[in-house]
Amino acid sequence: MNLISRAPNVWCPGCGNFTIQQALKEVITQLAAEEYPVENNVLVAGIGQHGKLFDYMNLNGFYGLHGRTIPIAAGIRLANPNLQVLCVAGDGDCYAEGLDHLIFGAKRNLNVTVLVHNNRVYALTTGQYTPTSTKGYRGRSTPEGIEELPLNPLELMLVSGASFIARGYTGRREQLQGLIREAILHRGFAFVDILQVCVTYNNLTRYYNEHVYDWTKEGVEDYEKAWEKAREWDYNTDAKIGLGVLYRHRAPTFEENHPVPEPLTRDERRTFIENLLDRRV
Amino acid sequence: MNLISRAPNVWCPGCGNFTIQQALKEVITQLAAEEYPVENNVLVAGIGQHGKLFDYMNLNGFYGLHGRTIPIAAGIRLANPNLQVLCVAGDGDCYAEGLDHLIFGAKRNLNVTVLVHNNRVYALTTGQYTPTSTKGYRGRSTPEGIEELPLNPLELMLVSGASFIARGYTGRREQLQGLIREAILHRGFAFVDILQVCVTYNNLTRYYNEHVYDWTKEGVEDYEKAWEKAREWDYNTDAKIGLGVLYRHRAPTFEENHPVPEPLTRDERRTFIENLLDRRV
Amino acid sequence: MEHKEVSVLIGGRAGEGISSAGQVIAQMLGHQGYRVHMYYDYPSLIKGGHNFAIIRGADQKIGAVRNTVDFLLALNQETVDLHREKLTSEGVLVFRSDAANAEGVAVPVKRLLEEEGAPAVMGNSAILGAFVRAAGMDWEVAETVLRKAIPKQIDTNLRIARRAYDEAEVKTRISPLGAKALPVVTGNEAIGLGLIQSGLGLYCGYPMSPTSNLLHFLVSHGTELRIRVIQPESETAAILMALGCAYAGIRAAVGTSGGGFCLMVEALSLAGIAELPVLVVLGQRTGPSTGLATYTAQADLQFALGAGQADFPRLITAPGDADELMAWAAACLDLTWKYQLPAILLSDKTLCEGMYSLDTSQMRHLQIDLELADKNVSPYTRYSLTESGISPLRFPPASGEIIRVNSHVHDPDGITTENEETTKAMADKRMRKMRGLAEEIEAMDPVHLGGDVDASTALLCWGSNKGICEELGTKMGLRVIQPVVLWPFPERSFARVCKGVERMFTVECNESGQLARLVRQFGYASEDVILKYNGRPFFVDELEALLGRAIS
Amino acid sequence: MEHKEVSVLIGGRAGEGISSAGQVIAQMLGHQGYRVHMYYDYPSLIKGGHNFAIIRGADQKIGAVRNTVDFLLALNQETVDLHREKLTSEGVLVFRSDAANAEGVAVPVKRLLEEEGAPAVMGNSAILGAFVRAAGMDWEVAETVLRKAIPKQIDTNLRIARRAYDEAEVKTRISPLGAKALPVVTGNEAIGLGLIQSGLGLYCGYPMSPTSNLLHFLVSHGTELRIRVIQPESETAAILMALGCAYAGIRAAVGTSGGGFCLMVEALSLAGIAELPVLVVLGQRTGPSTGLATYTAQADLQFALGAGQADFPRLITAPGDADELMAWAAACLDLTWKYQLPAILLSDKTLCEGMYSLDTSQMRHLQIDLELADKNVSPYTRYSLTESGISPLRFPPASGEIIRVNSHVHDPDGITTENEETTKAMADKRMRKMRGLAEEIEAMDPVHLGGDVDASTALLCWGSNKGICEELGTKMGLRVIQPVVLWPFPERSFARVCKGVERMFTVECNESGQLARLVRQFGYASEDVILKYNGRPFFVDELEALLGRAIS
Ligand SMILES: Cc1ncc(C[n+]2csc(CCOP(=O)(O)OP(=O)(O)O)c2C)c(N)n1
Ligand SMILES: Cc1ncc(C[n+]2csc(CCOP(=O)(O)OP(=O)(O)O)c2C)c(N)n1
Ligand code: SF4
Ligand code: SF4
Ligand SMILES: [Mg+2]
Ligand SMILES: [Mg+2]
Repeated sequence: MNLISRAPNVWCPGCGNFTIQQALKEVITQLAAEEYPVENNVLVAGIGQHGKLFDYMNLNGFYGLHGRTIPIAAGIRLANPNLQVLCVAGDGDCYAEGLDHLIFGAKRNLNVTVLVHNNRVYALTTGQYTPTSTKGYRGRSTPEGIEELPLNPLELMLVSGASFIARGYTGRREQLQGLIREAILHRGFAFVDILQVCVTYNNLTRYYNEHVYDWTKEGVEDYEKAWEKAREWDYNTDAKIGLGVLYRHRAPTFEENHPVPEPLTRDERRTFIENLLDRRV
Repeated sequence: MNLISRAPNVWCPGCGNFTIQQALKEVITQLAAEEYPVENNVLVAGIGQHGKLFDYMNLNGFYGLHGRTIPIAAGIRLANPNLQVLCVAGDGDCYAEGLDHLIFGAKRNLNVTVLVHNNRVYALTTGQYTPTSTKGYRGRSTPEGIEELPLNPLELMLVSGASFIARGYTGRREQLQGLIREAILHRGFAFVDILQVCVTYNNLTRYYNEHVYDWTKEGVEDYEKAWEKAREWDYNTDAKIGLGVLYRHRAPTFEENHPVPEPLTRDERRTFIENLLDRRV
Repeated sequence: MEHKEVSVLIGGRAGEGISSAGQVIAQMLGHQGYRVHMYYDYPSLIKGGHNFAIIRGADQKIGAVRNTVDFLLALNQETVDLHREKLTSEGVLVFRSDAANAEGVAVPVKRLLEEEGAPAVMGNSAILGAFVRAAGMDWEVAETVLRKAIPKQIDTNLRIARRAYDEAEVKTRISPLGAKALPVVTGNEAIGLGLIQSGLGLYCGYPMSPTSNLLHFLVSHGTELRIRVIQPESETAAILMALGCAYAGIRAAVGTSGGGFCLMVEALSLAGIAELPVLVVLGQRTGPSTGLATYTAQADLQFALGAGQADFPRLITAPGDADELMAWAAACLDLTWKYQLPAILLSDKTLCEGMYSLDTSQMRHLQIDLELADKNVSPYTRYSLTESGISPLRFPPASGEIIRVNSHVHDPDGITTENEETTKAMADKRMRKMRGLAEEIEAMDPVHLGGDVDASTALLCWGSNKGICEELGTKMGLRVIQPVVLWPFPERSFARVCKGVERMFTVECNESGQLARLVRQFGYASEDVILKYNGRPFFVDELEALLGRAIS
Repeated sequence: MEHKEVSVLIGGRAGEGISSAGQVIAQMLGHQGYRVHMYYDYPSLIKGGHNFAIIRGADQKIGAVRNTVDFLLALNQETVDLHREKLTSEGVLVFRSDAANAEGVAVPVKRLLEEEGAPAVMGNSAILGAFVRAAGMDWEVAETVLRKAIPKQIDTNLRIARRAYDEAEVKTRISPLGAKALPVVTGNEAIGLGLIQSGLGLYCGYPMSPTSNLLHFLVSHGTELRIRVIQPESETAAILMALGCAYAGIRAAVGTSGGGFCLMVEALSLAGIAELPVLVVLGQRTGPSTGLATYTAQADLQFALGAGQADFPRLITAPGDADELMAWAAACLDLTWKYQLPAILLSDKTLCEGMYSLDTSQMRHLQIDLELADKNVSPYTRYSLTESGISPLRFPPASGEIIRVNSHVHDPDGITTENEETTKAMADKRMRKMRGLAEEIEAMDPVHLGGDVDASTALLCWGSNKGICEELGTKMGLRVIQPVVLWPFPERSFARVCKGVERMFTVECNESGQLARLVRQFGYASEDVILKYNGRPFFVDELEALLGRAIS
């Protein structure tokens, strides 16, 4: 099956989202050849430029609300843990409006993959600052530059209990592809912050190209080391920007804690009700 | 003025909230004698047992919504930065429903004091688990014990940019009083996680008494050290529980970034409008 | 004295188990063949304060209590002081003699506990034992009911009850009515039973009065029922989990009150356009905002009618007693699945936390045909434009198919479009579903007709006021009209039951006459509104007096 | 050719500045004395796709465009292909000759830019210059308007426009109408101006079409205006910040669309019981849910009417053009403060992002008496039970006073209570405010009467359909009734303007006739509903045809 849908693609030429789409397509194709049938994937999208991936991919999907991919994903997984759920979220989407859910997804170790198209701007609404915009970013809601420091999503995820944390960059497609693959294969909450270039509102290509380097995979299970690596770059001050897997750890997942039982039959339910009512006479 | 109001107090006998009330009363009395008039205080309360403090204190106050103390506080501070705003929040209130706001309060370094009555249970709604309940906690919504690990609010606040972080305990009133005082005097987001004993649903008095010890004030401006200290106890596994100031740091506040200007007069506003419209003919 | 009806008030401090004791009394009356209602009044606090329950039994179905009682069971002095005047002249006062001073049946609870070496929590067993004797009921009633109602250490409890029973004297005689004994349940339980009956797979709830106990009820039986019950980080998360779950094919419901419902309305509109089934149990309480957390109101009807941006089909029901709650909770869940839309079941604190006799034999089993279409239709189109507006439902994974749901305007495949024709076509499709639902509803007897069915003066009511209106309608010769389905408004059924009505009084627990506003939209002017909005339900005598005055 | 009206369509890809170019054209027509409306049509994307604006000028106030145009300005081939058929037989096509093939006024944009060494973004100046010449307008019009409209590098832009002007030929002549030139603003700007006029201190907005530009407008002048403009983490935070701000004495407003409004309703109910003023600008768009982000609808009226749990006083207005938006935004802010309640100003994408001539001289200055009571009243009681229901307003800090606001039922001091009498008394107090507000509203001319005011057939409309109904009412001899205030529903004013109406057509952009439902509640049956719900506003010719058919 062609993984790219018939929907006309309206991302700006040069947008980093194309890279993410391409990488995702490759991974799903690979995995389909291995053991994960394409129809087992469900893409849960937020609202924003990132969310358009929903239309562009030939995958099952739930195009939900701005900021709310995680609880929708949780519901899908509770219903059917055989479904491979990919949350496609934006930085405005899941670091602002929906941050609460993101943290609880991590805390519960929900077994889903979260790909954050972190372009550090509300792109679809024409360029306002987001929680990861650099201090001083001038957008349409902050013409004189935002005064706040950005959040560091990796740190946040680390302390929230995410069991797989990585950072990718749309300027490094192959690596990104590998990270997405690992994220999907990880059992537990797999979070990938993707530095996604928005050529229109926040083109950081040069900056990223000059600053990125690759993390080694050594000691990715070491929380303290992960913390140090996460803090190298605070999304604001000039520093080396590590790419790769930051942290990985195996822990019981939400779904393992809430397994899907064989449902009662209609008759069994009726018996339950009768018994309960008997105790009330 | 009597700081304790005429409202009948209906906390359970022995509830840790009494200690918090007492400590707060002392601090406000002290500060009133120094330079902070009582009428400059505004208490912003969430919904829960903690929120009842609103009724019990003779202070200006805004009894808001479950989980929403922080944005209300932000609005008050934007209107009048001479008001000393105290957020009285619960753990269900601001670590679940309102976690997003808490993180953004810290990120913005909003100059308010946040006292979290962290009894690690939804008390007013009769004892369900909260984000800081220990794994295995059996409440009315988790009769077989909750399977999730708790969040560590100190870590969360640290990575979110809170500029003052402390932990108190209702079993240590004097120290708590000192912490509240420091928090109020701090310029910036001052967060105090208060281990508040709920005698009815989650009486951890013995556990706390056996595990607490005092942090020294040395190096409280050191982020890395703070992080280590914050991680000593994860709100779940047996460990020493440090009390005191974890971290302090001076940074520009939200209000400093958004100072209250002298408003335009009616005539100046009219002139502005005329000029703008002139450019549209 | 032969009792065709009997009322018992039990009061004490919060934390003293008034609600459980009330339930035991309700079951005792049920056991004796009474039809029962319990009203439970408590402030929003955990210990101290004053709680009381009024349990009323009658020889006919009832849904309200009186302001006068035949028995007053006082666990403390405050109860005696606050409620003594409610006691009828022949009434019996049973009280803890170590906590109150009064005349009547004195129960030395402390001593009895000490004699049995029992803990303080068992004190109520003594009061209950004394009550049974004072009410002239057989010991068998106490033993049977206590055995069923008390899960732990039943033997000690029974010994204490027996001691108190033996020491007390018979004051009157509540003899068995001869009618079949019916089980007694809270409204929350009735809703839960309906959901269970209808195959619920997931329930998500963030605690909030008055539906927290629905969460507790379902989770306490969750393992046995093989239902997952989740308490997420917020109401927003709760309903979105339910929608995700529905997308993947499992029936889900959520429960909350007005404040939490506010946080769900964005998802409601999502359910509307994405055509996802979900049932929201909305337990009303006194507002606005936090209001009175533990008191009642019927003031969220207008909110429910309009909640969520834009027009989309929805089902709103307001059952009026336990039978209806159970039947309609089940039916609503079925209907949300059949029509792929959100439903709101309006309840309130009176219903949720009150107790009612449940008569499953009398209960209407609403038949809903769930055969939607060939489930294995292939190639599959999630939003195919059918004549009924209902598209066949399939769930992922479906080999070779792509199943997309979308909050944007979408084409039949679920892909986003901004095309104007498709925008209109999809809106029309959703409206066709609404019309189909409206038709099906009309056939489900959606407007209850009761009281004196031929009277030309009618009481129009909804939800928890059903019982009281029915009772007074019968007594005062008034027709009673209670729409159980409020949206789509069952116009034909409503018109049918209104035939011959010359004057209509609306009885509601809100300050603006929300149902009156709704029916006015359909051409029924009801200017005579009898409203109560102080957090308490109508009491029988009170409403009778109000009606008497209004009608004359 | 003498033009009493003229229509211009300009189209191209997103990111090519169609909206700004449209604004320039609108200002040019305004400059010539036309009354102007611009409709701006764009999909939800940043670059590519197809955007177009239709600018219509007429000798009378208008609020809608036609489906035919006199000028077609095409920045690319797609525009020519999509819109050529809209061009009247005498119409003029102006096009980028390096991007499209067509007959008409060819503008070699690339060459002109190269000749001036100017960047691509200045291409529109060439088209505009050519248009001015083709329309037979003086160069002065281009120069004056461009100087005002283009903030940067005006000289290069003017040189490019001039070159194109010089190379183009005159095709027709849009001569000055002789009427006073009026400024042209978007609806968002008109709202912003009203807020500014009324002393706004804080605006909070989370970006969302169609009100994002209100946020951008206010912040772009924030420093100069000494208004704080904040983009918080969510809509929930936005409105709560506004409420905190109001508590401390500063006027605040928020803006959003339906999806964001969903996240504000809990706070709306809070504002209701806590009696805090706040103005919510609700810009409607096509729903349900995410719907069509950049297209219009009028489908949130029922939502606004019921939003938030329980009954509480609220003000809902729906201005219908820029004059009304500005006047009523100012009045609403005043009224929220006077009556201490939340207000919702309903706008929609058509109004928010469309452009209108603004006539401040004609604008009604709504006089609102803000002297509430002695502001220094002491001892101070936040919720004192006054006859009007309005309690004096003081703000912290107030020496010796305690100022408490509370989301629970509270006593006059703002302390929580569960007392039944107080619960009722406070509800009654709030209802008295509502009645006072309703009275004041009746005196504010809240229902616009227009068209043929004596006709017995009426068009009932609201919001953005005002202009088109007014135009067609005048033309077709129909009375036009447009309630600007929708809640409290101005019953007396409505009855007055309805006198003599025998048949009433309701014109709305939603699928259920939401205004028709509302007026039915007040006894006005309007079964003739003309509805459009494909995301686009009515076009003049389209509605004229629909009305013609419906009436005959
Ligand atoms: C509740 C709600 N608020 C606001 C919006 C409007 N909105 C749509 S997209 C968007 C910004 C998205 O930014 P981000 O998540 O960073 O995605 P990007 O476009 O950058 O990929 C917003 C605010 C919405 N759809 N829903
Ligand atoms: C939106 C909303 N959801 C739920 C509630 C119900 N509620 C009231 S208090 C409370 C629990 C409070 O727990 P916590 O914040 O820990 O406070 P505590 O009672 O433990 O002090 C809840 C869920 C509410 N008032 N509003
Ligand atoms: S605006 Fe930015 S994020 Fe959106 S499509 Fe264009 S480049 Fe990509
Ligand atoms: S329930 Fe717990 S938190 Fe609430 S008053 Fe009692 S002891 Fe305190
Ligand atoms: Mg973004
Ligand atoms: Mg708590």
